[in-house]
Amino acid sequence: MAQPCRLPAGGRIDRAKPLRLRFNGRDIEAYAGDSVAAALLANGVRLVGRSFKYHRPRGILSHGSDEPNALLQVDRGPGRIDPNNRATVVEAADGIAVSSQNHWPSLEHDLGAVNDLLSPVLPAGFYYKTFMWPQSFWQRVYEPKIRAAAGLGVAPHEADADRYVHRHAHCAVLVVGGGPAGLAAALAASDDGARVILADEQPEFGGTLLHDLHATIDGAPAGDWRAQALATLAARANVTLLPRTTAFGYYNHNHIALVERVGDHRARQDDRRPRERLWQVRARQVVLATGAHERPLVFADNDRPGIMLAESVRVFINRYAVAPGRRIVFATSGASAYAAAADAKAAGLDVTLVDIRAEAECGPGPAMLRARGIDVLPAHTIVGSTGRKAVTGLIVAPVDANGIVGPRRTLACDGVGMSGGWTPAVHLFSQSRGKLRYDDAIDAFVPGTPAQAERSAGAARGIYDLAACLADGWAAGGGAARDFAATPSPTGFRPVRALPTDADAKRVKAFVDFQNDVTAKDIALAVREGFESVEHVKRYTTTGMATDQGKTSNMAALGLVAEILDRPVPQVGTTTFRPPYTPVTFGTIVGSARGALFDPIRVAPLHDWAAAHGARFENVGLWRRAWHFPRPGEDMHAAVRRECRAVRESVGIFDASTLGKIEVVGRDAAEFLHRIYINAWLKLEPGRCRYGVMLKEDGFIFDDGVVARMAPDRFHVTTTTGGAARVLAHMEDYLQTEWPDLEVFLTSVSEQWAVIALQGPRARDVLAPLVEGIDLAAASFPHMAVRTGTICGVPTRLFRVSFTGELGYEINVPADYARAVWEALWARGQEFGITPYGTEAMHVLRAERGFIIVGQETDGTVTPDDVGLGGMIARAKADFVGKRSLARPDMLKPDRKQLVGLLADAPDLVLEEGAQIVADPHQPIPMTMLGHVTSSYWSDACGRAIALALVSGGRARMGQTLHVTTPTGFAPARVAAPVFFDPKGERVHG
Amino acid sequence: MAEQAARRTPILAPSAARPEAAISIAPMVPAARFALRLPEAAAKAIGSAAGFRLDMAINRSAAARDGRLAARLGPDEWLLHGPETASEAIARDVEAALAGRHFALVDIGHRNVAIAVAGAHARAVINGGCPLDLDDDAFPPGSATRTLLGKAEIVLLRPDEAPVFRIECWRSFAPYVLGLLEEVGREFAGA
Amino acid sequence: MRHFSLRTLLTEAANAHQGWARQWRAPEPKPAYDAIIVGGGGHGLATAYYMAQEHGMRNIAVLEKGWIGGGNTGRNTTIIRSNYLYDESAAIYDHAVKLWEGLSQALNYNVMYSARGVLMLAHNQHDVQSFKRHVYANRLNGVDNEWLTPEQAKAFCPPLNISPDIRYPVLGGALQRRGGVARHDAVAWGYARGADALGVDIIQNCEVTGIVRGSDGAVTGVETTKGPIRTPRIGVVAAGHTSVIMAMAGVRMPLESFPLQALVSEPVKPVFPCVLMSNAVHAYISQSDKGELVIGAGTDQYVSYSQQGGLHITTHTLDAICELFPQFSRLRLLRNWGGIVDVTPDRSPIIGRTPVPGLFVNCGWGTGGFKATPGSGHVFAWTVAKGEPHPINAPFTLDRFRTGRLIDEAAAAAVAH
Amino acid sequence: MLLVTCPHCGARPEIEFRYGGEAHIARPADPSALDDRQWAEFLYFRSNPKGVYAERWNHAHGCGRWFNALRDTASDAFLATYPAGQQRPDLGGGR
Repeated sequence: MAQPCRLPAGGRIDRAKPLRLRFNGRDIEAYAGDSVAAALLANGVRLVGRSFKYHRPRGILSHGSDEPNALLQVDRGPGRIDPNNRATVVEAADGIAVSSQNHWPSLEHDLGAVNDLLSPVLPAGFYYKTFMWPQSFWQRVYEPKIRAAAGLGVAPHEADADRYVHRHAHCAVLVVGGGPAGLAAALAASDDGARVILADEQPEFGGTLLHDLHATIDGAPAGDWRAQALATLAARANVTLLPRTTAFGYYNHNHIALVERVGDHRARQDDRRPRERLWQVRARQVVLATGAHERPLVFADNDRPGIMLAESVRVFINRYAVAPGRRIVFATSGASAYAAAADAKAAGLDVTLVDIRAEAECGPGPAMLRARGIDVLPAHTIVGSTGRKAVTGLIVAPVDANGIVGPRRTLACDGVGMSGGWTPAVHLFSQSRGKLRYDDAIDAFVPGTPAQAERSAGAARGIYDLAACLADGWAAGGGAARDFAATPSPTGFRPVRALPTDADAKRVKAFVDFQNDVTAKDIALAVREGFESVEHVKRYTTTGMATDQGKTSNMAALGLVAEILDRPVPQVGTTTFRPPYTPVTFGTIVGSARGALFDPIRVAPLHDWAAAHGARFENVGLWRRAWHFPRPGEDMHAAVRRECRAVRESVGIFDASTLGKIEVVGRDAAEFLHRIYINAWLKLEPGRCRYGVMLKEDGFIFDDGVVARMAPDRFHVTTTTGGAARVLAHMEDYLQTEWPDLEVFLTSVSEQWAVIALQGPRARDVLAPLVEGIDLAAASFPHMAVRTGTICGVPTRLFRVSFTGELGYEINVPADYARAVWEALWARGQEFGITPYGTEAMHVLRAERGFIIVGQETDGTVTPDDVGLGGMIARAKADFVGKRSLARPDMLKPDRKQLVGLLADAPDLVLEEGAQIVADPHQPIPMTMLGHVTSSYWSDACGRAIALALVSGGRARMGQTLHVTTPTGFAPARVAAPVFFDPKGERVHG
Repeated sequence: MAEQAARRTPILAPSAARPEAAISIAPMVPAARFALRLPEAAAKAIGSAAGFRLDMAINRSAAARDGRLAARLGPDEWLLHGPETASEAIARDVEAALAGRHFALVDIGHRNVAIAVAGAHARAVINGGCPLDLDDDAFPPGSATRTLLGKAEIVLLRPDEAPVFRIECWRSFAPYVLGLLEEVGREFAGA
Repeated sequence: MRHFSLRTLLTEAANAHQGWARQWRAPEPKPAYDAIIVGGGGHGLATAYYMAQEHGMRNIAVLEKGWIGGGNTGRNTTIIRSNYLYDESAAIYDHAVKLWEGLSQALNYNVMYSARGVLMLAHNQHDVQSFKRHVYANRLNGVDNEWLTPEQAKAFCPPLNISPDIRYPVLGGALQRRGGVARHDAVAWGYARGADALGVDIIQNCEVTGIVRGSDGAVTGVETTKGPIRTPRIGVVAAGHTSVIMAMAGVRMPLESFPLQALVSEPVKPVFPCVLMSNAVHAYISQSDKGELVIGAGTDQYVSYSQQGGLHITTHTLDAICELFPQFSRLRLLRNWGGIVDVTPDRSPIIGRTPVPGLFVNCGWGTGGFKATPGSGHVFAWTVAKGEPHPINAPFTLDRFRTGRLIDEAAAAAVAH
Repeated sequence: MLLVTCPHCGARPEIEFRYGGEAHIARPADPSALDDRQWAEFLYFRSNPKGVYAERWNHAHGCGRWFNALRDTASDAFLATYPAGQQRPDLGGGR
């Protein structure tokens, strides 16, 4: 029979919408509105998983996000399989397949269960005490076994097929939790039109009102009140209702992160819809109405499938119309389980209730139940359970006021609902850095002084009565004080630790942390060994470290430690709660930042042309730059040789657009640059360019580039590609905070101007026909000059500069015109064999001339003198950024690493960039290293390989033979001047 | 060859915004744009220059004649905006109006790219990457500010009452900005 | 001290584990000690252990304001490696790795040192050059490190995506096979148990509130929340809070304290065999023995002692992780926490004397202190015991910021961890 | 993520800002007059307190202006923000 444990009536499920899922290959019928846990229980499935360490059979403990046991793999199709889903949270959807985890060969027959038998030698922290011999075995033998046994589910192997998005939002009041307190808070807060967001992790708002069938509020059934409240909120334009949305992180300054589950509950994924949405809410005020978690009881074998929390039994019956058993024993130390027992009886189940408290402590509960024909056993303890893969009985015994345990009896049952009282869900409050306060009366930590604009309300701060919850929520939402009339809730419980037992407590397994298999005796062992701080106990035993993050176990562990040490609970401390409140997929956090949207891919205006002409690209920061342009059949080496040859012999064309550019404008522009760069700027004539080097205040090279003076009060500064943003920031910082008196404004024009480098002996020939308003003759437009005019009819800032050592121009044009200008140059250059070249050829060409690249020859520890640019420093300048640091003792040492050329004895050996250099390759390790190769290429122009290197005292080593590491050993190389081609630099004047 | 001005190749192909759609994300046609820098006190003293109002509050914009607009992005910084064809005139007029003062007028017409985001879900889509409060109370018509969209810096404007937001970003970030908006907007497209 | 072994474990199993003693005592502070270590983290406890074990100083105490190992020792991503560029760094970190290799046996406490290899990915030409520079420097310093092609990297770390079509393709990697991870809490506990057995007083919940100096300026003791304690020597090993402690002695430090975040996923079956670092995209990942993916995030940009950072830092890191491993996108973030790291201008530690006689400091490990724990404790013990630096920590002076003789690994390689 | 109040733009999310370390460490007018120790103090040594800290922020992705803030580094709460160049406000009650 389908759904044998489905109750014939009731519940919030939609019986008109049947659906079907699969569990471990078996069909499970369910209804819309079911959780997977409810669907499994409806079909009589009790055993749903194996525990982490002992592989004990486990069932469903709870009905919500605090579930530690029922973790399942969920399969929604290719790319949509993931492990460790709580069955109590996953909504049943047509066609999904769920399966149990952490067992082999099967859930029913798990060989890992041998660990349960071995448990006497596997107490808390056993691994710290053994597996140390022989030394190599830890990593080779023991650790792999432990790793294989640990872990829960299996990580996906395919890329995630789903989409995720982010949303930033702001509101006056964010209410977390849509139970009675949260609804009341949202109503009050939104009354005057203020923006309110109400979020609840459940598919439906209402919290306990969804399963409290008998309560009334203001004279009406609670369910009606709930519906009315929701209708009111939904009708208000200023209210955003977010069901299926968990607030998981409470960060600084009321920044709250929430995850909205948008897609998973739908049977079929709509490709447009994301699976999950991360909300980042900045709220003026936060109301935490997050409710409370029920505590399990700690007794021997309290983990058998079928033993669950009392309120969860009630939820399964009332909300899902599922009978978690036909004969249910409720075991409790408090009042709330009486309501659950009454509802179970009303659903037609056979019910017994066992209360640890004496009859006199129990209030009206026993009489109420007995009136319904329910057997109530007060003053009884639980000493164990029977069954294996499902509970078959609860072993109880009378216990007197002194804790003396009487004779045992076994209450046959197929379901147990236990309740050890309640723990307010203070996780978010704790994350907000609010100080927790221990409330003796309810044996729990409750919110104390808030650290941010926050109020907790209702059960989240230990207010368990319905009317009080509503009033508290209303007040937290800013409402004027008012009373709510509601059915009194059964509240109050006796705090219990491990239940009194007649068994040897040292030998039984009474679980505290179900998922991590931490028992009361593990806690005791940790304390015995000196782990007295609760954080130590947590780390030593792993209690509270499971995927439920201790929601059901923290208070029990804390209580046990306090009991053993005979200290008040607050002296033992509470654990700090960290985000997230419940586990959140990486995908949600990442949102859209995947693939092309992971990091912006910046492309220059000529990218598409380069791509169309066969360029291979390299990443340089966020930029994608043309690396080289191989022709069919060419490898990179051949392509680069050809590109270099073209520049040296005729003309090459290069996209230099990614260079940073800053327009420096104002009366004091020259003075400003004078202070920023190491060299002199005051006397640079308009129309002239100069190469500049700038330092950080620590004296190390920060950036370099050519600067052109366009007008007395206007400079066009260029920076390295990678330095564009940080140089501007550096300049702005000094301008605003150190020299605010200077009349200078800075504007980034990096992307305003595309830069086409036209380099080679025929560059002028290609350029001339396209330019108007500029006399290109060498005499009137010399090297290191700048002119403005037009090219192809559009404005240009034409630089005569060269990073190749050839006659060259850098043609700046407004970016959108670059493609047209480039194509015109390309067409014009055909007769000269114009050749596009990429960054690799650019590197070779400049290295032949010994020009440095900041970031390649320098690394943040290099001074101008180190790279031979000490002569650039304007001696007359009293100060510039970094000058003082150059006078520090270490900067003046003769053994500093200096830039030199390096020529391998084998002329065709291209040394490896990064290779280290030694004087004596036969010295013992550790060797004295003299420096490293910074740049190394095959140079066609030189007919051999060339390299630049930083070598200790290098300039005094000219002609010496040093030894450079290679993948197989060392290669001898001679120290040479760091200029290999056209040493006098004459070709640029062509 | 030189007599004919080269064609313009924008990085995004412009398209028409459809404010009536649930969501419309449309790259805009090229425009004239200048970064104007001027000391705060000077702006207060002169009030406006070449028809551009300059003394509005920071992070506010003001429309001027002939489709021009000035947005104040900081105490001494404005984004001046106008039709592409007005570029030279704007430069000339502003230079003339501010002659003798300490100021910087820099052409950024090709640096920036604009994308219009319109429709009922425009705010939701922009808030898919932008952390600012775009509610009418917090970001009323006439607002303009530099901020972030995902991993890109943008200038976000809402020039007037129309529910149309304009996002300006640097040229090379435009494909990313458009891509992010379209990705977030997929949920609402055709809705 | 009772010897830990399988045999004692079995013996105790028969005894329902009732016979285990405290792993360290909980003494009240004595009025005076020969030396005091301020800070009961891994480095401080290791310092005390080696002072007692190698330098015979038994009348010493470790003062911890909270619980031992509760600072950065218990908050890091447990990565261990020594493939640093500069001779000074390679020496100290490799000194540590050599101690790690026999630490479980030396302490008779399984710290689960697992040399599963640390693979650092190169994503651009600059990375390639930089990593080769490291590989060669390490080789000449006797530190293992090897260059892997993308295919070799994939073979070593099968989940790796080496497609050339991703945003930042993998161009290769540097692998230190001796690198790995260890169980961070166990390091603190193992040193504490070892030090305690040698007579060291480990005093928890004892916050130092003042440093007392005599008329000659030298230290004479400390004020604590458990009363004053006299001592002629103080070793400050209070990562994150160094500036605060040193200010008590009137010493200003070249330090800034930042929140550093880390996170773990829910546990899954073994899926990630090594430690993988990608500086270019800022991702650091390994898998714990429990099955959690352990992921290091970056520091927040501002000084803070709050042990809490912003979500955007986590986001940035997970962006990178999911870009490298898109199959992990459906895994769930289980815990996200922060520590406080004190960072020097050159990202290298300061270990040695201070301007105050009798006051020694070991700080500034930034984001990479855990890996150095045994080596750091070992050389600092020497420094405090002998009053002068061990040759290995001699370069890590405070004075280097005056002379400019920085040891700037970060500048050399943009490597922070 | 902090909420930082820019003196020009109001409260904005931290990601729009760039942090600039300790405030009120003015660059010496004549660095060459400093000895190596004094220069190192200027370059590298910071108070780094647990408590109220005067620090620099730049509204990099906003108005671009640098300004100073007083923030409690133990709680991360901002106590004041003020334009660069202004004196540290006296909040009373000592530091």
